[in-house]
Amino acid sequence: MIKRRTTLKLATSALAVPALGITGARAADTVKMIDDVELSGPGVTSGSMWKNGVDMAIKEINAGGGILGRQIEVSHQDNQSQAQIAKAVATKAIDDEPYVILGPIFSGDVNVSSAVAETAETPMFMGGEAANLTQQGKKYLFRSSLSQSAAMPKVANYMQKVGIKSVVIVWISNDFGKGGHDTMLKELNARGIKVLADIPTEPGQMDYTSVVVNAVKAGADAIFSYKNEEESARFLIALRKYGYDKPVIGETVLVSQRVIELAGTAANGARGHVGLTVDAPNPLVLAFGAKFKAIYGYASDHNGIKGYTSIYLIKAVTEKLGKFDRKALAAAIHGGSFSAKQYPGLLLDVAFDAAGDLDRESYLVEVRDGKQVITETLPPLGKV
Amino acid sequence: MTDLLQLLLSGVSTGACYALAALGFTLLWQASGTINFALGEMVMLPAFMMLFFLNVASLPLAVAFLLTLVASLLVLGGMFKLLVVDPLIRHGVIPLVIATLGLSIGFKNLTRVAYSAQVFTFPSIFPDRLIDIFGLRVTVAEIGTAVLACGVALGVQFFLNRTLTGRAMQAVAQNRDAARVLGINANRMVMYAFLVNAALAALTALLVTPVYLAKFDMGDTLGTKAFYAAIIGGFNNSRGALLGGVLVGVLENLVGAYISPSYKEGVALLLFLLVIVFMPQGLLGKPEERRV
Amino acid sequence: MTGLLDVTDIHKSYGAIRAVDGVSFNVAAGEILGVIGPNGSGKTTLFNTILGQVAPSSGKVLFEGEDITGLPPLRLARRGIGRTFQSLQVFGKLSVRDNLIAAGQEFLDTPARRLFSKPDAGLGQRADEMIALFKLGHVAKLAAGSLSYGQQKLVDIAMAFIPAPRLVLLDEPCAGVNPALIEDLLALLLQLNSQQGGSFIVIEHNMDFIMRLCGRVMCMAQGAILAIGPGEAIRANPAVLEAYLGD
Amino acid sequence: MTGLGKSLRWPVLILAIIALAVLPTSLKSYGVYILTLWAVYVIAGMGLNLTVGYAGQISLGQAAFLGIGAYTAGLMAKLGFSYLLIVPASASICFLVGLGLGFPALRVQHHYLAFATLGFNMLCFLVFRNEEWLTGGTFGMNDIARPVLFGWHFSRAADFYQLTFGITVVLAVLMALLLRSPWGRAFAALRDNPIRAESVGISTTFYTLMAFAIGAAYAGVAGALFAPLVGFIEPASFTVTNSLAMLLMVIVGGQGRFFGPALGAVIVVLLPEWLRFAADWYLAVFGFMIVVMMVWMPGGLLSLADRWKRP
Repeated sequence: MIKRRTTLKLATSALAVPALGITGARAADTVKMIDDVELSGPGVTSGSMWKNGVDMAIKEINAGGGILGRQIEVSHQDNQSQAQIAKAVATKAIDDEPYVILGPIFSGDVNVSSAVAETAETPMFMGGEAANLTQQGKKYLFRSSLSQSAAMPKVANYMQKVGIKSVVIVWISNDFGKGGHDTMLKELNARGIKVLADIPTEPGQMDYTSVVVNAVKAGADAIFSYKNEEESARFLIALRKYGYDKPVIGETVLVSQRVIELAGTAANGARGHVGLTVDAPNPLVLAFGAKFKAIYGYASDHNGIKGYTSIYLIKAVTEKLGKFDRKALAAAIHGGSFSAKQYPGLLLDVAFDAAGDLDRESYLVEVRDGKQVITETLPPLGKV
Repeated sequence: MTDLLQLLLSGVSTGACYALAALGFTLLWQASGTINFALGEMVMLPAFMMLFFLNVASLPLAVAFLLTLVASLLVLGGMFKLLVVDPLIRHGVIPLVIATLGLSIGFKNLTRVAYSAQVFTFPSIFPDRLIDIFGLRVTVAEIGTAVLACGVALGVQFFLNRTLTGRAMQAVAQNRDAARVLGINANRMVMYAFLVNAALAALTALLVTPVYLAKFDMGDTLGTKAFYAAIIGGFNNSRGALLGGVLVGVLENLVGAYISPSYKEGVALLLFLLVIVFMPQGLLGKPEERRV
Repeated sequence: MTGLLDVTDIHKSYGAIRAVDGVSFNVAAGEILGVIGPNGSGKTTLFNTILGQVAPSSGKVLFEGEDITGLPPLRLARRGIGRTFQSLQVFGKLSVRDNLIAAGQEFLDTPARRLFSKPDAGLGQRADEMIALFKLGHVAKLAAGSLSYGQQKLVDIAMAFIPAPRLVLLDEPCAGVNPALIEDLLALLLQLNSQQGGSFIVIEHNMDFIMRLCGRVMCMAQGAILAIGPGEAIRANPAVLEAYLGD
Repeated sequence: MTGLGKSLRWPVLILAIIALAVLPTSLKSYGVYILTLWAVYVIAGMGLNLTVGYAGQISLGQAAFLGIGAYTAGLMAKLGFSYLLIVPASASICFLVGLGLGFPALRVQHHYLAFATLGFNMLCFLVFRNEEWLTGGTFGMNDIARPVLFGWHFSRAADFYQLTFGITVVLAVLMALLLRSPWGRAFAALRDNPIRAESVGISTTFYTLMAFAIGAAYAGVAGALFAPLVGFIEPASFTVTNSLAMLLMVIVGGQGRFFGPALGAVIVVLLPEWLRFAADWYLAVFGFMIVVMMVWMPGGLLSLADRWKRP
């Protein structure tokens, strides 16, 4: 008998505890933000960077008096990189009636969470890069970085410009890699660049010999590599070992500081397009990068900048509106453009289109002697 | 042809890494019937211990390794056996499986919080040199890892078959009661197995991490592959782990290059399943007697 | 001669060791046959070959005139051959009553009908009778695994008789059983034999028990039959005496 | 068990079921969502408990069945099938695949079986991820609608919860009946002593296959509820890690105990939520808590009841 009664008692208290947590009172002089982010599971590397960027911005803003005099109160909630948990976190967030929701980063998590945010008319600033996320007509979903559909044309343009006629695509089989792969394929086809081999790789893959062998055998003019950091580094090392001497081109991650550090000399010669980089030739960005490193002990990647600038964007728009109003906030961002001159925390000028995609300047980078060297600054696409 | 050789060669070297991790797994199984789902984390943890000694305490690699070895023997050897395995082993396989699963979650997240979720480089004990043999390109590290792994596997085999302690350990594994009658201290023998396992984990970390890079979840892939290797080669045979590891490493490369990169892992899995169903003792293992 | 069970020239070797070496015998309906012999004389291996645990190297086993050589235990059980085990073999977490029902339920109906039949599969009464017969009433609701050795032994034996098998092989029923219980056991087995009419083959070291229970006794040594015949004759047989004393 | 306890058993159980059925009206949407997720895992856990706890077969592939059920439901919902067809279809497909997975179980036992089912789960993950034409690949399947039954829309969170909870109760009753039937006794016999089982005519082949197939069918139903609950399915939700979490649920709750999965699902679904106050550390705490829990009570939480009964 005890058995059953214990079960029931536990089951009912199970309900009571989360229910209580939801109805906590809030002080009126703070503004609440909830971060629905990947702090464990496969997305944690990006997620923890994002969290650091968010924390850093909030600390700065709170020290400077907050937004419209109200202190920001943020709560980071791990979604374990799993859609069903991300949805739970988003649902919990909505019950709490935050001003905005931050995150998530993985497209599956964004998919389920943004549906919740949309119903509750709460703006969501996500770190997702997959092209399709903003193409579902959502009014409250905003990007914090160039999407793959904005970045890939720039990479493809570059390839066309330097006379690359055929390419091998090597990508990682997760949602990040798959999204980049699909978008890139479309852009390459549009420009008549032939894809001679299309090679998926596993997350956590150790041995890249089979990939390198097939990529080299295809005899294309260049390799386009789209993978996470450690995989990019291992791939570059395997390529160097094989003696591959044609261009290796990537987007953001491949030429990031982290990959250069991990791959050592093997990273030299890698080229790519970078939407956000701490090495951008811009005093605001450089100052951010230095400060981030001083606090956390390692260099920020684009996810750190995404988290950081999202908070400043929210601050900028809110102050422009002069009030805390979710609907007005969302409406003001759509089609708005915001300059870093006016709002230094944005780091770079940024503009949003009607879908919530953003547009800003970006860079072409080459790795020389273990350093990111910016070879060209690309203006915003200017469609906005 | 060069490509094929290249694939084989690097498959062997990668497989050797899997084999090293698998070796500890088979050892624990033989000695005590422990199935360790925290296999990968037991390589990750020493890697991060070494990183700590190297970067925070600024010690040379050799000292860092020795300190890690000691810590590893204490925590992954002694404490693991005394605090987790001993109380649970008599309740059958499942509670222990769940407990090691809990350990895996715990270790992984502990490292993540203490050391961040980022990737870290790790110094190699081998010089960063590339050797070109008739168009075949290998790094010194690859050769070194493969040779060391083979050496260690054969060494463990030698220890188990040719030394008094080793044979006593095997006797305990085969029949604990009979071993006790022969005056063997069964508990001590099992403890030896755990200590050897812990030492192997530290050594594996030293060899694998420079290539694979240090990350809190590095144990996921490594653990899974080592697991395949252990089963395919033969659960109760140390050479089996070596064969299994190399098979998995080579197969992945060949399938990835010639059949389908997206089902690269699928083929190793298929082999794994076939072995389990049709020769559960593994390719080199001895059949286990079914108790009546 | 055709009996209930006809065993013809069974051989079973493990490598060079001949565990059973040309054994032939038969059991008539209703008969109780005792099997004795020193340790290692091949009694249990002979049992295992008859019961389908191991396949004989050669030879034939007929049950009711049909060839059952090498059939798996399940099929033998379905044909009406029950057994008990030398070591403890009960369903430890099930109650004594459930152990008994489990031992009989598969002989009734089809699996699908069993799924929708009453929880006790219609065997409740039969189980209760057995429980009364074996004097297990006070422990009927306890988990079988929690009982004493002797009690578990009784459960094991009762299970073998639940489906009213036509042949039961009992492997050392007295081993480890409290001497006070052995008298009860003897009476029980004789009662079951006269009530149910099945044939028994009993391996046992307890000579007194075997002599009082069995009509015929077979003595094995080194995998072969040393002697077979009425109990008194076997007890007086010099070869049998030597085999035991020489052991 | 005291006489009083026995006479209270049914009223308490019925009151608890009613409480659980109406409680969500007082909860916010997060509470309802988590509770629904709990109910879904309870269904899958009950199935696994049959396979593991009652029939004694180790399975590390339950998440694969959850996935098969969810993808079946997702695909059928997209094709416009009625939910009345979707649930039986998910259950049947999983039943058949479960039969198939049962076959290695006939050849290999214990830990080897655990490995075989683990391999099966990994293969399923690869198929979910790679066969984009069918499953949507890495990006999964989005916008899976909540069911409509007899003109009644279950799109509101509380309504869908009540549907899910209703199905959970029905399946629990069916499970209880199964366990009380001669089949239940045969499963237990198979678990306790397969050799003795064969010798009394219990077919280990038949019951092993059934234990797997019925356990899988439960996961199939859970999957058919999981898909519309989350509204989105992706391969990442059906990895070996999730299977291990489900096994954890059954073992920590108490294997072979009827209410084990219900309690275990509380631990797996709700404990991490409660531990969120530990911020960064919460998963590390969760992991080590599992170790401590196992060492302290290898028989699961419900085994504590036995300890109190027999001090």
